[in-house]
Amino acid sequence: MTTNVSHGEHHHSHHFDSAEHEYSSDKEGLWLFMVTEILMFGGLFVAYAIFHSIYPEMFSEGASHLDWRMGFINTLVLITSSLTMALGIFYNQQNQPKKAFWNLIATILLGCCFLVIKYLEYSGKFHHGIYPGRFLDMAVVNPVHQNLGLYFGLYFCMTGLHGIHVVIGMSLIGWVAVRTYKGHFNSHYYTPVEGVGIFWHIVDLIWIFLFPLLYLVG
Amino acid sequence: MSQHHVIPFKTYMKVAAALVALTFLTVICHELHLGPLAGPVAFLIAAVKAALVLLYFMHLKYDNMQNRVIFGSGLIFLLLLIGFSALDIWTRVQSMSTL
Amino acid sequence: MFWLSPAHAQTFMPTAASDIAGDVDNLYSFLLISSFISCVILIGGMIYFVYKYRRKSPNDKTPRITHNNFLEFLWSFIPLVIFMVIFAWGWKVYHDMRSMPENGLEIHVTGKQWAWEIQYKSGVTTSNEVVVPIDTDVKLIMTSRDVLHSFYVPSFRIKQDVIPGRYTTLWFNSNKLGEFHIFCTEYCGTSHSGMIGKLRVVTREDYDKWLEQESKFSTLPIAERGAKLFQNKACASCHSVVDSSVRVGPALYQKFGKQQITSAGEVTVDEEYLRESILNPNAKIVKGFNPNIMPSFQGQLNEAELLAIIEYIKGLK
Amino acid sequence: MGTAAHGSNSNVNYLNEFKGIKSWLLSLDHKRIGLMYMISILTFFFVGGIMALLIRYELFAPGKQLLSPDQYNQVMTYHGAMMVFMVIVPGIPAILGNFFLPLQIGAADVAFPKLNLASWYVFMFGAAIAISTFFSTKVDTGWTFYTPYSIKTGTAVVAMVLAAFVMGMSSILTGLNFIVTVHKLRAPGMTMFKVPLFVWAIYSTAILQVIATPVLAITLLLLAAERLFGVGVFDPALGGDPVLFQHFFWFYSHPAVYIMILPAMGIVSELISAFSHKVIFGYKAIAYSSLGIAAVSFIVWGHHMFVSGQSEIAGVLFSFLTMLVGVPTAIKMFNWLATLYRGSVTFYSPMLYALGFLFLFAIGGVTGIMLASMGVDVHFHDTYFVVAHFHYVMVGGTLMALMGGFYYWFPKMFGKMVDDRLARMTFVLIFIGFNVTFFPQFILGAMGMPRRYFDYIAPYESLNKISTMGSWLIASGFLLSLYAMIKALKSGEKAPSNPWGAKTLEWQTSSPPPHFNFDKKPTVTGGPYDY
Repeated sequence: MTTNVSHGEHHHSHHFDSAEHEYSSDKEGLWLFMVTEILMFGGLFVAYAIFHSIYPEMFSEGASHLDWRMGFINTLVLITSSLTMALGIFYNQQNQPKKAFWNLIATILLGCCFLVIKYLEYSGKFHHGIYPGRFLDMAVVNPVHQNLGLYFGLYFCMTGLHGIHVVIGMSLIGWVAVRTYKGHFNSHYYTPVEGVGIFWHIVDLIWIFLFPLLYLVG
Repeated sequence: MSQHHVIPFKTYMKVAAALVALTFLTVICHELHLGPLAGPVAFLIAAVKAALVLLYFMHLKYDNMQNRVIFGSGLIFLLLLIGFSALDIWTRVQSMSTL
Repeated sequence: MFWLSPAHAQTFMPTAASDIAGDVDNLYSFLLISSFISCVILIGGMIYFVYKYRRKSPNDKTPRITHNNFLEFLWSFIPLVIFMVIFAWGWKVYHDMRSMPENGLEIHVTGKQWAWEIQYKSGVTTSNEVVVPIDTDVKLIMTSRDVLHSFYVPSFRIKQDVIPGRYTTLWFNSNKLGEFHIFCTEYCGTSHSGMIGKLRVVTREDYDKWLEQESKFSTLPIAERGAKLFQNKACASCHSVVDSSVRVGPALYQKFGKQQITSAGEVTVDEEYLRESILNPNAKIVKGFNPNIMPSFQGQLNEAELLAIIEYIKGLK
Repeated sequence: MGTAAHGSNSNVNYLNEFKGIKSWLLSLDHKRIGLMYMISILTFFFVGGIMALLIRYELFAPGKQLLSPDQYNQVMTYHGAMMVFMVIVPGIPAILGNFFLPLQIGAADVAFPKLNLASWYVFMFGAAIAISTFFSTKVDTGWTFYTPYSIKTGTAVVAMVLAAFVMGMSSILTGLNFIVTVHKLRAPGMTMFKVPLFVWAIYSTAILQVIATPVLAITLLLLAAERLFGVGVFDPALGGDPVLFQHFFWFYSHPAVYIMILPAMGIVSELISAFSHKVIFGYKAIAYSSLGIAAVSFIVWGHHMFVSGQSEIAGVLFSFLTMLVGVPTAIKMFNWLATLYRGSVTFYSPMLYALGFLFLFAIGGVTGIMLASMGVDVHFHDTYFVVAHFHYVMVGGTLMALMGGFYYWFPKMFGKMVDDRLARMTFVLIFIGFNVTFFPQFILGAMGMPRRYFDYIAPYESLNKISTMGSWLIASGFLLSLYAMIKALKSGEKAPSNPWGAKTLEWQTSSPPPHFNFDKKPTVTGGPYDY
């Protein structure tokens, strides 16, 4: 977010009093941004909740088309990635950039793993004629409820938007990993890592809700 | 900046273990087929997991009040959105064609 | 002619033709008067103050009045009380509008781009025209075929959106004979402003007579039946049949048998082309017109009806 | 970077310290970014204004004048969408907020200068997408994008919706930046209850921007997905609910109304106090009522939906809450009046605009109460009464305040005085033109003329003619304003640092201010209105 030097005390921007002042401001900005993320996904969750309460049977039919084991594995993958992300910050706080770097790399790899599983799931669905909304192949799927497409409309929107966030998160982690490797961070200055970490945890947090709601509740 | 609270390594591990355990618990609950309770139970477990991530991984437990209020307000407004939309949808009088 | 003629002075609110319209007008008058008083206090007070306390010399000293709890309480509390009265009164009127009569005359209304289709229980259908007996509870059960519309009768002060996939209802009891406008007030595309219907309030006898007349429809000659369908499906709101003027769509007057340049080359306007244009309007668009304007009538007309309409167009000479 | 060392008599300021187009496009200075917003937003305002004139011209008489029905619908859509998303929502916060928020709290810049510049680029990117649709299939949905029409129409809705999404992002980033700035960057001694009321207003607005806009974002994304992938959430054919779209849409768009009006109220508080040379009456009440309005504005959105098929219970609740939002608004009105009481009132052009605001906002306010009353709203909903009401609030309120703000702060922004006689003439033209244009529309609405109508029946003709002629007066007023400002820039008198004798902090630095705003970080001891 700001220019910095590799070693020692981080120089804060001219309009802040101190590095601590800048850090707390950055942190507040980040949390405000997280609120917007929560509210944006929140809109989808509201739509989900409303239609779930209107068409409970249709939703349970939809969930039965999903393989909960895939979602389960992905949940574990993301939780682990959250841990490695947290450790990435932890080791930066401890002035151990090497360890921090490898933890960040592990986070990216876990993110890739998540996406691969997601890709397998998506292609499996497409293979069985399951597309969102009105593109759902009625002849192939032969659903009990005629509006099953709505469930998969929500499914693809929610997981799709989440997937986009995973990709954005991974590139951001890549950016801080490079900077960690170059030794830009230390126990006095690690704001970007912390910020990216908060973003990544939000991505994890959303998945924590998506998994039971889409795969299990039915 | 050195006065920032650093959460010990052990805590991170404990939280991660709890998260994994709770994930298993969700699946077990699913297999038990709790019927109408399934939804609320799954949501409750997810909420506990989310709280763990927020408090420890995202350091909200050691953050200042301002940031906690900011995050909380997001949830409050979300509740308003769902509350009023759902109120409308559940209190509509459904009319039918008589033809 | 630019200025309000005396005749317009009484049209500030359209003729009130139901009891509820009277209730709305009472509330409206109350609101108008109280608004006028508030504006006089606010704007008058402002003008008085700025005049009285205009700067007299550059050395004017102004007093340091930062707040006055009593005054501030007063001007929060008094508006609150007034607002609550307005709220309760508005609710009452609204509640009356939304409490459907038990044994009303039920009429079905379907909104579509860009006409109102009216169906009576006896099977009589009309377009853009609702005929109802006076002093009778009438309940409209409404839906839409395509997008949102809104059924609005200014003289009854009632309005309700019509929504595809759902029924909404509206009721009124007219106490005046006459003809009133029906507007569409939810934006619905090209001819939104042309989606105007009329609501005729007639005596009980005239109503029965009208209903009987309308139900003789099936025994009419085929071209006349076509004319009626042409009217009912609101084709005339886009296609002229009396001259060759262009409306939303091309005129049909004296078109049959002629050559026509279309998006798919030159064609003869024959039965085949007319049929295709009704069922699949985008297939061959007449030069100078845009696709996706006319809705398809696939599934809305049976073969006999199609034939009748084509027969009618043939006869436009 | 040594500007801070320059004395206040120095001729070096933020305008002339760096030269060249690059020094503007890459500037992190909140003042320059504010001016960049000003140029772009005024350009959009000009285009949107031409659309407005076209609409009024078309409605001069029944039948077709100039535009076909489709063209009319497109012009109406672009007028609405541009004026809302590209002019009034960003208007005051992004131009005057950007410029004066840091100055008024004694900060050297906003909290995140790079983010501030990025917001401008994001905004321009969104605007570019919006304008690009004008050269493909022009959107004809109205600015509200109601489903299912917006799903079915064969126009560039997806691009337009994405444009609004992108501009929404810009709005979020600006809001976020301002919140942190107000929390963290106030000068020493500047407590929350010593900041000027304009800051309180921008702060409340920023909260709305951050919290409401994401919901618009997801709504628009869902609409785009609806068109691209047919997801069905708002599509009745799949069991979706078009009324739910309206809930989502108004969850943003009602608070958005306050995003537009709150900053205007902030400006008016400044102007009334400055030109009455008197301490503002009820500072805390005005400050809290800004926050109060912001909070309650989130739970009143259903008053746009009394006839939409929303349930009666929900409608009643929304009507009740809407009445509550009237109270803090009334408080503000009375506080401004009380500030005038025993003041020493001068009538420079900014004050005229502020008084014009009070006049028009009073009418906009009482008609708002009429519309909040359900029984009457059923008749008025979607008629010209609503059109007149929101123009009284948006144009009569926000634009009047924006113009007042421009004339008030022009000397500070550019270091030149505007010819005040000319400026007062612009007020007279705009104020009269405005009333001539929009007051007849209240009557038209009461008579039942629906909005978004390309054509109308004969009884509505004479009032529509008056309204159209008023629109020409407004246009000439704005053009004269443009002339007055250009003339001031070219040959205006040099402005002193405090031409109006106001007490807020921005007048304590030179006009125009130096690059880092203050030569020496100010320490605040008194209040903002100690006359």
